[in-house]
Amino acid sequence: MATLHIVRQSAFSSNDFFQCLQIVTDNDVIVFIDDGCYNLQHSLINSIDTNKNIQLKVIEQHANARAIAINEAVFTKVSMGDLVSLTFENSRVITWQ
Amino acid sequence: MYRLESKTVNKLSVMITTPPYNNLSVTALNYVETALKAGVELIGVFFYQDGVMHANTNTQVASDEFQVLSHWQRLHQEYKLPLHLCITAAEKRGISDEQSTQNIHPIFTVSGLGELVELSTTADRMVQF
Amino acid sequence: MAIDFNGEVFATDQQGYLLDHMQWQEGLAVAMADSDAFELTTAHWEVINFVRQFYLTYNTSPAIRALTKAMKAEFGADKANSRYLFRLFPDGPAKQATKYAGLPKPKRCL
Amino acid sequence: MTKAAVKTLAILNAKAPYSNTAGKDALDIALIFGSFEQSVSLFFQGDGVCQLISNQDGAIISVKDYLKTFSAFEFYDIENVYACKASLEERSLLASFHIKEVQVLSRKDFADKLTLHHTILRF
Repeated sequence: MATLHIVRQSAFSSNDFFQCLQIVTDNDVIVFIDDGCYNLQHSLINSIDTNKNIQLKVIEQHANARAIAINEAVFTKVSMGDLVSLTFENSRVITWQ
Repeated sequence: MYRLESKTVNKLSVMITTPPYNNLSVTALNYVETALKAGVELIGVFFYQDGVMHANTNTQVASDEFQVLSHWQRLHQEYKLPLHLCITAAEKRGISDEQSTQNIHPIFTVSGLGELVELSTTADRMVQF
Repeated sequence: MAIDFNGEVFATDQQGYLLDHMQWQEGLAVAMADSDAFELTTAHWEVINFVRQFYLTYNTSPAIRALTKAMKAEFGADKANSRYLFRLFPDGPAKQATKYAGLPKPKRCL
Repeated sequence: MTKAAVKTLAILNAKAPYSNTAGKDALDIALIFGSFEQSVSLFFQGDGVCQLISNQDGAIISVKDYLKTFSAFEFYDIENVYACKASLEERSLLASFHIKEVQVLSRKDFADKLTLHHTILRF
């Protein structure tokens, strides 16, 4: 089963998200929370191999608070409750902070 | 309200490493509260690194700012949520359980890393914040 | 807190652990044990010296399990078990042997 | 054995050793898991690989050198130590380590090893 990656830092200021993408595996789920939401606009998003079927999600409230537009063709809006659910739907969790 | 569907795999433990004055701690609190409301069995929260500063009774927060500590207190009381404090990390930061200098909020349990072993081996998932 | 020994004063923490492990000498260990009304035998010294060497090599005092594992190679299985070590140091080998070896008080959570 | 009985911990080290205590705080967790006979593996990625490089000396800058403790891993049954090859190459670091257990892994092998673990903490 897949890994849930919780990304909390902006890749414009730290390379946590870069490191996350180094080890992301097929069918993993990435959820952007806190300043991780700024990664929605980062060019690293385009480097993700579409064949890997990585799901990209963002906590809607966290993006809204920062006035970050969510391109729903790429990112799924989720709630904190969804994040709790994803914690158990995936086999393990890595927090990138 | 969101409800957890699977009842087989739902034991959770959480580690918090950010201090109470950091907004990241609000997210952690939110996550924990959401999990509790969804019926997740939260076996404990372990405060490590700067997270231990949550336990300091001398902390003062302006009344117009988010009162993260009173929310932890509420969760502790409503859900009997165990809040474990790594005492070695705490002592390094001026938080003490010695009688003469005691400044640990009573909602916290003085613990060590052995408790972390227990939490991580008992829980189905451990999430770090 | 401090220990007077041979006309010199050695600073310790509240529990009597030496603050500077480099000041340690064998006589100091005896003085520390004396003030605890504790007698050091050859068997105690084996452990004290071993723990001290471990600390000097690895920059940390060994937890009990690591201590017994490390001791096994040098002293054999008879002495490398926690029952033997607790009999020698009833307050706990990690706590007591490190104190007489002049090492810092082990972390509470370990 | 049931599935619940084989939980293993991976610690993902991402910080260089001396400017903060992340590496030391992670090490303390590794040692306690080892002491409790729990399986623990150490992963080094990004600046974390700097914790493995030989010939460092924290004493020069008055930092207690916790890296020396890595040499005691055998007494804590810590056998799995993995370094990310890409992270080493990015930093022009040679695979010259101060402990012998280190396995240098490609990005994919590093990721695959990591996913064998039940709990992952990152420091």
